[in-house]
Amino acid sequence: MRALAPGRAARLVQLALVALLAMAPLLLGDFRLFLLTEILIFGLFAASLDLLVGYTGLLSLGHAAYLGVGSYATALIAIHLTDNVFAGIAAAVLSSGVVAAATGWLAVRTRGVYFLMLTLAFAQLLFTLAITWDSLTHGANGLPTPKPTLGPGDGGGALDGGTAFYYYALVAFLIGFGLLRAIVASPFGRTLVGIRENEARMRSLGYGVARYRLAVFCIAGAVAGFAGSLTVQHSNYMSPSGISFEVSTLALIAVIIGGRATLVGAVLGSAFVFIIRDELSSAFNEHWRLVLGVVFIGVVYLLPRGLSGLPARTGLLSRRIQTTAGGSA
Amino acid sequence: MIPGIERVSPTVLELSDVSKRYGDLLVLEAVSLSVDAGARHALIGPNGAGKSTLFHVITGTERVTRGRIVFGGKVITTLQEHRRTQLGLGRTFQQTSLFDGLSVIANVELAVQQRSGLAHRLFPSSRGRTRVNERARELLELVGLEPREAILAGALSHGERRQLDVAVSLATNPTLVLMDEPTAGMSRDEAMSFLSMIASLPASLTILMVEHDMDVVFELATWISVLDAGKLIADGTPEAIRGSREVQDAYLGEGEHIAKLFGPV
Amino acid sequence: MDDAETTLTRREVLERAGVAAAIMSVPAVDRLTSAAGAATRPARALRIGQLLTLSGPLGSVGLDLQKGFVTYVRQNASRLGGRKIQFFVEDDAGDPRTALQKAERLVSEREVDVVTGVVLSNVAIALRDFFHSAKVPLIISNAAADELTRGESSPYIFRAAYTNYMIGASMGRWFYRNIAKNNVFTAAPNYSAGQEIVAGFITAFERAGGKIGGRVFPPFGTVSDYQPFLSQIQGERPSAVFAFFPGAEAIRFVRQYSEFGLKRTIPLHGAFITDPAPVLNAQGSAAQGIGSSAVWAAELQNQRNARFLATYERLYGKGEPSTFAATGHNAAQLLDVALRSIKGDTSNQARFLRALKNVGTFQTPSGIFTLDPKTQNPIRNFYLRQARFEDGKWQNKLLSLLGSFRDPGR
Amino acid sequence: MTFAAVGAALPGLLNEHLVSILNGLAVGMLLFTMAVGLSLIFGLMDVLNLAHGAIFLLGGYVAFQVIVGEGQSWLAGLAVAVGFGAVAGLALGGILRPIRHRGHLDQALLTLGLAFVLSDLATIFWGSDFQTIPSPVFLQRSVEVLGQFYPAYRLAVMGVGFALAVVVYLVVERTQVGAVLRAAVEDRAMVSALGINVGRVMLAVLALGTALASFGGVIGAPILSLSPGVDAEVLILALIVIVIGGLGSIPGALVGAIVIGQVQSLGTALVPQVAPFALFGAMVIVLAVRPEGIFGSR
Amino acid sequence: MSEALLDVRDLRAGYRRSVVLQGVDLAVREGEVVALLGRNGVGKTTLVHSIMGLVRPSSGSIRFDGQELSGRTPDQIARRGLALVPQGRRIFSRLSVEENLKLAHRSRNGGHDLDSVYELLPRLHERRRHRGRQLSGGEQQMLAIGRALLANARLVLFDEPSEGLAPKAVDQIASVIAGLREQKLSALLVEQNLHVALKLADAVNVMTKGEIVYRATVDEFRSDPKAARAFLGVGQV
Repeated sequence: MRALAPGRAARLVQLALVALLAMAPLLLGDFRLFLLTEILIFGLFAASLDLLVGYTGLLSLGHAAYLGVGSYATALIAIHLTDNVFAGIAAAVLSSGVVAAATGWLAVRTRGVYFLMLTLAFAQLLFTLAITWDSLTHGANGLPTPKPTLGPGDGGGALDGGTAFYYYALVAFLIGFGLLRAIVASPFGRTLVGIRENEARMRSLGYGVARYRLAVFCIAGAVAGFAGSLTVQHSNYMSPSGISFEVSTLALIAVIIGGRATLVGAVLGSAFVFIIRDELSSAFNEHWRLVLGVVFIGVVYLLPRGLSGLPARTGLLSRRIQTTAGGSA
Repeated sequence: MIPGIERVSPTVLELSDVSKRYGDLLVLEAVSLSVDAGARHALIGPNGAGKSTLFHVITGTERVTRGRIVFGGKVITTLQEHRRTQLGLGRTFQQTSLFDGLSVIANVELAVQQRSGLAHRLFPSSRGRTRVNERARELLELVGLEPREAILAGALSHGERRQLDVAVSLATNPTLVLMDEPTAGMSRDEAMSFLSMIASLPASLTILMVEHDMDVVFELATWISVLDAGKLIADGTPEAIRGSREVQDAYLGEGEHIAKLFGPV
Repeated sequence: MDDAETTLTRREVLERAGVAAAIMSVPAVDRLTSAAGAATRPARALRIGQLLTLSGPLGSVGLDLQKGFVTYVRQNASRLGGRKIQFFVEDDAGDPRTALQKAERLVSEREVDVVTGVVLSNVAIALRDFFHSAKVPLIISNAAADELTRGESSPYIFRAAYTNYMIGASMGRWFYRNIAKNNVFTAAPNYSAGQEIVAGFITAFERAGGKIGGRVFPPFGTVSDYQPFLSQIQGERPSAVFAFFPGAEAIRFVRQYSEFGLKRTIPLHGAFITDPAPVLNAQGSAAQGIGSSAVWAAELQNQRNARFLATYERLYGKGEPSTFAATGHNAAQLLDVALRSIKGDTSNQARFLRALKNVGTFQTPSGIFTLDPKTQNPIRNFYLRQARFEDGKWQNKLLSLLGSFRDPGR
Repeated sequence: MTFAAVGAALPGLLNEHLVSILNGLAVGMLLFTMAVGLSLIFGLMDVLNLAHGAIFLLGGYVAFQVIVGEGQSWLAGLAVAVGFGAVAGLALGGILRPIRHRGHLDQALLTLGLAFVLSDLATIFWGSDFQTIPSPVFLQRSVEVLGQFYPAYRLAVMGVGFALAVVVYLVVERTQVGAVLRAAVEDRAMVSALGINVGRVMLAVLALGTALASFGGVIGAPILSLSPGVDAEVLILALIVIVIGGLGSIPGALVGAIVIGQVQSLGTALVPQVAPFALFGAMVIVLAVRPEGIFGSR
Repeated sequence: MSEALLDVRDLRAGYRRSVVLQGVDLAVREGEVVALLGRNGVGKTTLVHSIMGLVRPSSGSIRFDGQELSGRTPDQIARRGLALVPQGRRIFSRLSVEENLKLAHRSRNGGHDLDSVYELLPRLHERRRHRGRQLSGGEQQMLAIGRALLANARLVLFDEPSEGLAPKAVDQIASVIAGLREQKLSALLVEQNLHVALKLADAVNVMTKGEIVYRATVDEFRSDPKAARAFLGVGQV
């Protein structure tokens, strides 16, 4: 029961994509590379949200909370203990996982709009906490953090410069994304889809649904925390705006535009959102939101499967889609 | 119980004195019933007799108000639904309840992996996966859906959905399968082929079904229990039920004398 | 240069017409001059990044800073330090992480020589390490966080405006002498700018001999209604209140201060609470008589101010510039004076930085301006202005000079 | 009820914090105008209208244009804004129609996109500066309440809010139109089998709900000031109100609004440090204890 | 006789994948009560819902008084003169009895009004201020019938009116319908209670597996040995 048994062609496409990503520093200028790094990190975050929204059918409007917890954990570790990247990541994954467990315990018991509101509430609570807890978070001014290092002690193997960090982020992204891929392809991932499709039947098959929901909520939270850690390591700064409603919304929009329950769609969607924001913000001033909103509405209307469903729609690549649909389904 | 008929097989499911009350409404009244291992046990009765409720208290969707339910030697009266499933109590649904967005085989695999303890595994061995896949194929073969394994469940015909529903239920390795009106909404041909599929299931499997179609009931059942207005009014072999006056009254209303009700089929 | 033109032309699409026209005309002039002097191959244009908050509630602040900057440039034949210039404008939307992205774009893609702007303190703090390690000079024209002049100072960061400390301190002595000596309350949102401005005020007020009665710090950004805090203040019966609130919060606080009747009995004055014009207009009669400090006033009688006002009007039409336009103007002038001292040659960056640091004293529309080489932060005049209804509109009218102020540094 | 309980438990509180309590009611009533429409729309159509905040903001801007821009009377501004809100609701109905058959989450997503677009359109027309509608002249004063001054305008908002609550309650609970509405919330198909065009009922409710949001934007403008961001702020508050009160319930919206009003006002007065958390804390607690909200039924 | 009031021809309908009605023909003439019998799940309710417009038929025709109903919305169909007494009553539980009735009211000269319905069903008058959910099952059924009467329809569709009621309540409901029959009400009566159906109807249709397999007058039905077997779905007819 290989969950995704893509044909050899699809595997080649994947390899080509990874190769392309690996060569990116040779092809792109500093700023584009910077942007690509941001997209990969945000894409990982959005993909973790897709685990909830797409695979399990839980629409969260507060996923930035876990990104934020991870970011703050990394920032605080870097400032007070060590700027080693692994320590930062460990702290981020652990703390965001724990916070997700605590909040998820309540959230997974609710459905639909109530779930949406509870996740929003938790995110706003953490946002308020970040602003108010001045002694820890430096309030709205935020925390500048030292540059991360790869080596054991402080200052050893600093990840200085865009290219070095890009490779670091790419590896981290591939690990995180690969993990998510493995999860959705695993029996556990199948279980999640089962819960989304038919919760009652899952129960009658002997599944304790609440446990699985909580588990996926924690995993999604921990991966978001991982992305949060990378975010801070990239920008060397964290402030409450990183937990804001807009961050959660943009991730959700990325997932929907890219296509639910595809993971790759979440990354594509993130790229789309970033490009609209960064290219159009120069052209249209603040009105990139208008453009994004219109595109988003169009996708919800016309492309329920998002941009990654587009090839199937237009008939292109329809053979490939069929094989994956048959294999994954 | 009809005298003269001996029950020899061990009892799989036993309900003692089960009552269910919704507010003022007593839906089940002191129902005692046992289901023997390997039986094809049918539960019949006019509309509103309480068959569905009885079903629900057995599966655990509803709790009994009073009484005791023993399954496989264990008291399951207050057990949660999924725990009962884990003990070997399977069911099919009146409205077929499947995972429409998944392929036929994936539907069965979901059920198989639960039983094989793989469900919460993030990184299962490939052997484990293969086992799950093989078992799922076996089950599809059993219900005759093997050629359709790659189709999305949502694209199946109504009859095929019922077949798949049975395969999914069997995947939980039940000792007893409850079937809620399995042939409802089927055309006659579909019903008949469904019937032969059920007949071909291993004899060790016990089946308890609610069914309205008397053809189906008399074709398949080895034992029949009749429920009326929340009470068990008859319990016996098909032959015994055919002759029961109470059953006739329950169905037609007292005093309706119409030809012979159950002729030889 | 084409690049600059397209950047700015695209901006024009949704820009308020006046600014767009003005910015566009800059490269137009450049084109003329470069065509004429093609033979002599002059040094390439100075690339100036402007990192501003142009959208969201503080969008008008960024816009005003930019207008002021452009006004100075236009007064000087579209040149700074004799160099042609090219603008690259980026909107940070008031978000530090967005700002970091835009800064990266300006530095690595646009390869700017210097960046000016920055509206918000948290944006400035987020940018500090970036500019420090990118080694590109940043001239802050508004963001006032104290720490960038103190513990977190950087040789690459200069300020053309002020620190929070200075804003608060400017009102201390005046308050003691003219409003109240004892039992004065402070009110400001509970975030660092609020705390720093209040701290500056208290330092100066107590140094003058005054006594503080109490402090009220409503949470920042989450309060739309000050009634509970106003009731608390009312209950304590202070002799006067010093307040600082930014933007929308200033509107709400000042209006509610009046609506809940406090204004009848407890005088209210402060820093930046009736600025800029949209805020004052929204406050309306609730702001009547409130005094607040500012680094510039339209009525200042000096030649440079007259030119500033005239050019500004020519570019953007009727309507008084805001104090932000004045600090934007200051930033441009600071850059110009420094560039002139090295004849516009920025090829040696160490020299460029030294020039900025030692730019010294010069006359501006806001009066005499000195860059303190120790802190890279100005020593400058603050003025007292009062909100009044005159000539059919609400205005902040100049009352007096509060004095010259500087930040103590670390 | 909350009111009485607080008063009985802490006799001194009422006097000391009367203004805060009063103010909580005014804030609550403003929220109610917003929340009741949101709740009605959800109850009848299963649509969580995330564009409700944007309509609130646009309603305020429209009235601003009429009153401040064109120099017309307050009443004219209010009327135009309410009309605008109603038209926006009808348009929303048309936009939602093609995806009625999809789940309510897809519809919520669509309204989220609309919210993005609408609030951005607002900044194109009215900029990002604060715009304020001055309160009507005869309300531009303060009234003395137990020795403290209180703005007359807020008293008026409170009064209008209460009146609105009473009117909405009476219309829904006591009239034929209201009966249709309640029936449709319960069993849409059966209502249509009785010969009533349910589609039209739903459109009417959408128009009413968004007209109320727009109305809220107008009467809220003198208190809150209009600027980008106010839409999200108010939307989140209204969502909390209806989640606490129970989705689809009018008394729930009223009680939820009063609770949130008091949390914001009295809560801030009593425990200023905790107040910022109290809002979401209250919601989390209600959902933990009674997941369907105080007046909700599932 | 003249053309039937309701004339269903070769009607096919279903939900998503399952075709529930596989070509149903059925007619109800003016002033006639036609019973539709059949066990659970054969498609009786689907047929009623198709006639009422609650389910969209996939093919076939439903003519009412000469006009095609198929494809129209329930409210349009109701306004043409059909009323439904649905399975499970579907009373609006939060509305009072009187509100339930008023909601359904369409006035017609010489038709029912609130008073006449209260007179016919005095129990409803007693409980007119009670909410729907406070009524007993029998009272709810009366209310459902009252609703249909106030619609002043030309044809009433009764979907299992005796289902889930206590025997006494079944008798009451049956006598109410019997009374209406005296007044020349045209109706399609779906029933599982054979006793009730035979008492109230002029003609009987038996449905199995989405088709009508037996049709006769009540008298014929009583004397036909195949009838009961058809009813119970035992053996092919």
